[in-house]
Amino acid sequence: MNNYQIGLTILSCVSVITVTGVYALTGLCGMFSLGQAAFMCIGAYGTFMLTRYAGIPLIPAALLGVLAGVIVAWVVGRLTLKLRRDYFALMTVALGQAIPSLVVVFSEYTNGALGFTKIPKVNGLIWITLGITVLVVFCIRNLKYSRYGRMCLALKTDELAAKSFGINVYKLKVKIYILASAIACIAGILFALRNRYIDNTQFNWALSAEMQIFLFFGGSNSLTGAVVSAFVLKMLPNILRNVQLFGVSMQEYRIILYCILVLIILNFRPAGIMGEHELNFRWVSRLTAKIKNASGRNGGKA
Amino acid sequence: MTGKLFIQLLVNGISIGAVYALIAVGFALVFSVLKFSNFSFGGTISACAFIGFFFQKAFNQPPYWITVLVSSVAGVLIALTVDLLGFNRIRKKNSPKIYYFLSSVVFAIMIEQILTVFYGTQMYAFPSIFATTTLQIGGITFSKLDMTILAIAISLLVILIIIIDKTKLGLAIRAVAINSNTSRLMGINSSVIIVLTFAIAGFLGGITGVMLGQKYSVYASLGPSMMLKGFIASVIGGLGSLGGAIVAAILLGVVEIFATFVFGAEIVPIVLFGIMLIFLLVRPQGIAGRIAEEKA
Amino acid sequence: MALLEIRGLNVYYGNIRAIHGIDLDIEEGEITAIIGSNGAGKTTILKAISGMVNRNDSIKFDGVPLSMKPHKVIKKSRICHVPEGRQIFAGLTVEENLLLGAYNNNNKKEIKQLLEEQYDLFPRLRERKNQDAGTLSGGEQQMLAICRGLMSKPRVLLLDEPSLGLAPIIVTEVMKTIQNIRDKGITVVLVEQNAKKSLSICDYAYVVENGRIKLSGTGKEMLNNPEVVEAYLGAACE
Amino acid sequence: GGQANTGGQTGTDQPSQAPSQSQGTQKDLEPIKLGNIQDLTGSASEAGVANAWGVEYAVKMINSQGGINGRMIELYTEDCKNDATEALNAYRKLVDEIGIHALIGPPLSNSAATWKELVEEDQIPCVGHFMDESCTTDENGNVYKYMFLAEPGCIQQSYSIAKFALEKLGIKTAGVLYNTANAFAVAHAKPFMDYINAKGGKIVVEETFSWSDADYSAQAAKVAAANPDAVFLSDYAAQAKLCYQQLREAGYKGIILGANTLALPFPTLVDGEIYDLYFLQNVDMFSEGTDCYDLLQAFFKENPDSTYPKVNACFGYDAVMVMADAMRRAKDPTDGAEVQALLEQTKDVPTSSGPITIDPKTHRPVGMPMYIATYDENNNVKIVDKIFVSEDALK
Amino acid sequence: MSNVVLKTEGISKSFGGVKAVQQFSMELHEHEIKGIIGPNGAGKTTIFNLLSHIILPDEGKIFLLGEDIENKSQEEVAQMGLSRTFQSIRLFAGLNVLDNVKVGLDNEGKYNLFDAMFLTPRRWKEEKRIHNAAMECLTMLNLEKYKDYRSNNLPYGIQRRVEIARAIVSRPKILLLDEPAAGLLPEEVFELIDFIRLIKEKFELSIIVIEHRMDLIMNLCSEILVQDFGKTIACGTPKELQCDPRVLAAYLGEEE
Ligand SMILES: Nc1ncnc2c1ncn2[C@@H]1O[C@H](COP(=O)(O)OP(=O)(O)OP(=O)(O)O)[C@@H](O)[C@H]1O
Ligand SMILES: Nc1ncnc2c1ncn2[C@@H]1O[C@H](COP(=O)(O)OP(=O)(O)OP(=O)(O)O)[C@@H](O)[C@H]1O
Ligand SMILES: [Mg+2]
Ligand SMILES: [Mg+2]
Repeated sequence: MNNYQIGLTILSCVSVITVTGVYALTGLCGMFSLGQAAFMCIGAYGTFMLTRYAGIPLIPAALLGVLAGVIVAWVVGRLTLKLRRDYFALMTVALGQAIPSLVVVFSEYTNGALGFTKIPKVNGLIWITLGITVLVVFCIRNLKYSRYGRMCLALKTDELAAKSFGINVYKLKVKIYILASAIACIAGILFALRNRYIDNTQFNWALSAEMQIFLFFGGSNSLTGAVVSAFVLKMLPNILRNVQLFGVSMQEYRIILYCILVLIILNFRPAGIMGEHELNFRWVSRLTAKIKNASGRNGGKA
Repeated sequence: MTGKLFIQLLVNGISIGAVYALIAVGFALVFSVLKFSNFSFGGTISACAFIGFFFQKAFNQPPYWITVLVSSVAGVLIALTVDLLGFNRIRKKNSPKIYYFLSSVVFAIMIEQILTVFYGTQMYAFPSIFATTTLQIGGITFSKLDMTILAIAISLLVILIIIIDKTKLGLAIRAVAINSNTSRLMGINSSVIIVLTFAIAGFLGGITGVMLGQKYSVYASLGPSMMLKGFIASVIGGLGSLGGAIVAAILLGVVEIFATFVFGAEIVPIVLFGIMLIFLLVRPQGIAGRIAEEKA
Repeated sequence: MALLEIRGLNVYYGNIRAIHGIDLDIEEGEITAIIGSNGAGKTTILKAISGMVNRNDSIKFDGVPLSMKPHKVIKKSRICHVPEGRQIFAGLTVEENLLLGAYNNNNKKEIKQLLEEQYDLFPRLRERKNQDAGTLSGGEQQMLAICRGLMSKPRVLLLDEPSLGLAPIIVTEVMKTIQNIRDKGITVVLVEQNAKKSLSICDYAYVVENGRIKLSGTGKEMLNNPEVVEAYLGAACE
Repeated sequence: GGQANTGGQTGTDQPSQAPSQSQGTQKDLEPIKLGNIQDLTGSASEAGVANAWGVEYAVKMINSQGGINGRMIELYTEDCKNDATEALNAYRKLVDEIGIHALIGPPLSNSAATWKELVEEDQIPCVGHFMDESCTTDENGNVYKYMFLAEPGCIQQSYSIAKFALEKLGIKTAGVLYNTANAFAVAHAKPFMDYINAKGGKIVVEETFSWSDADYSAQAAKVAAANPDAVFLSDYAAQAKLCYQQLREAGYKGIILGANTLALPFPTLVDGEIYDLYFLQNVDMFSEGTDCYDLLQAFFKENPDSTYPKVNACFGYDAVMVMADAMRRAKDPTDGAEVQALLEQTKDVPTSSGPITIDPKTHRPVGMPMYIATYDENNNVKIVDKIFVSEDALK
Repeated sequence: MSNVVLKTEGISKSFGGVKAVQQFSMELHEHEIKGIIGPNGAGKTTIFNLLSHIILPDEGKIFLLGEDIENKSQEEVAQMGLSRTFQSIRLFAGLNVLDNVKVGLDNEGKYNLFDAMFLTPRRWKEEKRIHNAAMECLTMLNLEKYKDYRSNNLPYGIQRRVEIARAIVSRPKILLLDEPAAGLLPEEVFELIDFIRLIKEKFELSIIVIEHRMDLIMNLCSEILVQDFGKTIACGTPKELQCDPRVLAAYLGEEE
């Protein structure tokens, strides 16, 4: 793999990481957030302002960056998660606007619109990213199959019933929101390390919306679906970069194509590509059996 | 701040609030019937601005009202297309509300992208409707265009409220908004009413598009950039309430203008965030909404 | 020939079959009762008639196949369905609710007259005509739902559990009203859990179980049927 | 060959620029791979497409004249969509997949800023029109070794209009209205204020907005209330249009100054009359006989849809000229380090904007003039002055 | 006399103008099964909602195991050992039967988010315990063959029983059953009666049950409260109430 492909892979992994967090929030708990990009922003700016101005080494700075995101998520979560779900979604939209505009307010340090650079170069970033991606996906998968996962799915379907089993719905929601936001912070840091340049416009609501689209494309009830679609859909535009179709370059139309793809999924398979399936051995074996079956039937007819 | 300046800012705030109101009402209308926030509305507005502009250009400046009419018919068509391609099947399948929302976000991105790809390389502006753009009354400057927009917005909103409150169609829309299934038992063709609601919103979008295109210039992100404000206003107003949305939109415009004046523009998103937070904590049902409590 | 002729009605909810090839006859000018336990499919039968669920083409009204679109059923065939759980429009006033009942009627004079008729039927509604219907008590809401149905000048009135949530005294009143409605020549299909009450006022009754007709007969016959007594009339005071 | 066909496609329907004679006469010499990253789509495509045309035109011309010391240039154009991440993807693709030897950059600083540190690691000399000084020197004044600017930087440009306003228009007080979220706007507004304050004028009001704002009437009211002699508008045309209009609507009657984004088609966007407006121009595009005039005629011929001259066509052309000059002087034009060293010694390279000389300490041109223009009653551009000012003027 | 586990003192609740519950007082003893009957809208479900603190009373006090629950949240009341089912089935549609039952135990699971994500030994141990307890409960209630089914695909009667299983798996002290026999066929009702008796013995429960099916109420309950228009109009043993004229008039209906 050359640097270009490595770079794209890192980018796709960053999207997988964020979407995994969004899966915990939306897929498991049913909370729709359009402000996760703001946490990427906090993570990235927090960390690299510390490395640049306070001279803190990268790893402690990254931890502090994530901590900053956690604090913001805690405050916002505590205030908004008692509200109805659509209001929570709205507040995340507003948060998604407010945080990037803070970057401009503190232009003196963040370099505002001119973009923030001097981000340290990390060797072997691809391995670190892959490692973190695997770790995050692993963790969220475990979360899904733990008591937390069950409680989240319970509160997603019926908050009132969940409460009657002693589940503190509000606290649980705050916890998951913080978790998802911390994951977004990590993704933001990796994103900055990859680009070595960040500016406020990169973290707007379109990015948050993209995460949700990835999630629902893959299937909001399937972590596998979310991970696969986040990776593939992020990669796709760059694969389509120079593809030609009927003599017309696809480069300009790639996002349009990609919207059409998502619309087709929404119309004809609203549960997402994967529905509720997760990739596990049982599923794989069932699938192979099905294929065998189908081919067997066809053979019989022929 | 002098008194004159204060009034001037108030006038400015109300003018921009009127624009937000047009958008917020489009939102609130669809929300009240379908219970989701239709983000594709922003795209519809941009597209209508472009259509109005090209119509104006192609037919060598026909009377202004014809342009507005054409653009609003286009708005209706776009809204219906979006409904057909984006929401119709979701409705038939009874999928969760979140899919409508998602579908509308995808449309928002797609329409903006289509406009950017095909028309993003140039800038377009409507020819002005007034020879002189401003008017002085008692030391206060009124922009003629703003006043026109305000007048159009108010009259449209009044017409809309009359339709909703006083006509049979309005009664049907309200009934479908409350319960579309029971409405069918009353002999109301709920699907037609839903499509009609989209059409009305599209109509508003068409008019808003031309107005915005006239005020600002015509560009792909015109609608989407204004849409978030309309969205905020419709929520603060109480999701689905038209009157509330209008009040909230005007308030939002005024607050925004004063906040910009006092604190500077960068702080405004943060101020708005704070205001919304406090507002929702104090009055979670919005200005005019009611809380639907869950019954065990 | 019966006014409504149902032959081999099937209804599916997704893959679940709720109604298994039912045959029913509803005679003009009679009260036909349908009783059965929870989930037996009573509501589904009414919904199938009014077009609220997808069904096979198995219903004839006055000898012609009945439309499957609810707004056409009410407009063309004047079959009005008063749904389970009242489902009045909370947020609209009492009068607006009633006006919605006459949605397909464009004759203003007639609407006015119909309104008066309803207010005469339940004077309590007249007192509250400008009140938000959502704030009415359960009994009042039920009255409103019935009146809203009558506003469409129906030939057939489908009533789904009209006594649900009503105090016994009001139940008696509602039952009397239903008889009055029948006496005006309107055909009534009455779905009730309160088997005893409905059997005692109906002309003919069907017992539905698991989506199939289990028994049928006149009201009197059913009341004396030991099977019915055991399963649906309960072991009350012996 | 074949690779050039896929790599060189830009997605717009311009013909492929694959060199026609690369195999024939100079069989032993590999072509020089020149990357070109421009905003072909996205909100800055207006400038980007013209820029890309200029680059392609220049490359075509050089190749038809026998290339660089006999070596053809193969052009690989990528789109950065006015998006930093896309810019970086495009950069990585050109460097890692195509293996370009040099890069022509876009006129937008945000995109170029993403690779200003990377070009040094990859040894890819980059010439472009990223006016923001932070693309060529860091905040301590150290140059980014491989980044070269081919037009006056923001500081010099803003100084020029400030100087013009103070000396020729005789203003005493000034205000600014700019987009804090736009690098271009910030990089113009700050030096303008510095110059005015340093040279005896006074900045009495500073108002800002950002992308998410669609209306500036509050800011306009504040500026009008302060009523300075002149107001400097700093942002792209769409926003500047609204600033201008709302300032006038707010009752401001003084002079309005602007960057080169206020050039055509600005007047066609504005509702109402335009008066007392002065703005920057890099070249005099309207006088026959200049190099840029001829270049723009070629542009019109190839782009019959264009209704007004786009200075960006000249920019693209100039950048290639500067790059080609250094390559011609190099023993191996594909050696990034050598070309970089020679770019630092660029002196009086003829371009459509006049001769360019690059200061090795800043990697920005020195001694280039800026033009001040205004609109007459018919909204035709009229060049009113030519200003020479150095970016060190305040030091 | 055994201990009082649940006691209310004059609780009332109105919704707007509707006085759903008025001055409701009652005592529930250990191992007792108490019945509440009354016409629709009499406020029975509202009483359950008040007891489980889904809604708060306008006045009056509720004592759970001797403790005033005025300042407790719904979750805390549940954690104190009060469990309930709902009138309309509220199983978690996204989960299978086993997971639905596990949710009943999950809140007390003794491992944290970190353990959950990193699969620590503690998580394995606790999950195993939860799994065993849930399976034990399902087996006891003869439901183990349904454990992998999606809850919304099951027959109605089974769903009812799963709901009860979920409610008792955490070994509550008190169980509130809201119309558990609704929608069951007459034979199923008799199965349910045995089932409730069984769980009462096995889990040492005190139970309050709301029901319209007289056979169930009369067979199970030691004492019955009759509600009408929010008020308790009668109270007594099944025998006493069967011929009480007030009850006949308001609820059971006059015999013709
Ligand atoms: N929307 C639906 N989706 C799936 N199944 C349904 C739906 N509505 C009803 N059913 C099922 O169809 C069957 C018949 O339901 P229906 O509502 O007709 O019964 P009913 O006799 O009216 O009962 P009740 O006395 O409770 O009103 C039941 O098993 C029910 O679970
Ligand atoms: N959250 C609420 N908001 C408004 N009114 C309510 C609410 N909950 C209950 N009510 C009203 O309180 C009264 C009592 O309701 P409740 O559900 O307790 O009746 P019930 O005795 O359980 O009847 P059923 O036998 O039908 O279940 C009803 O009139 C009902 O409409
Ligand atoms: Mg029913
Ligand atoms: Mg109840």
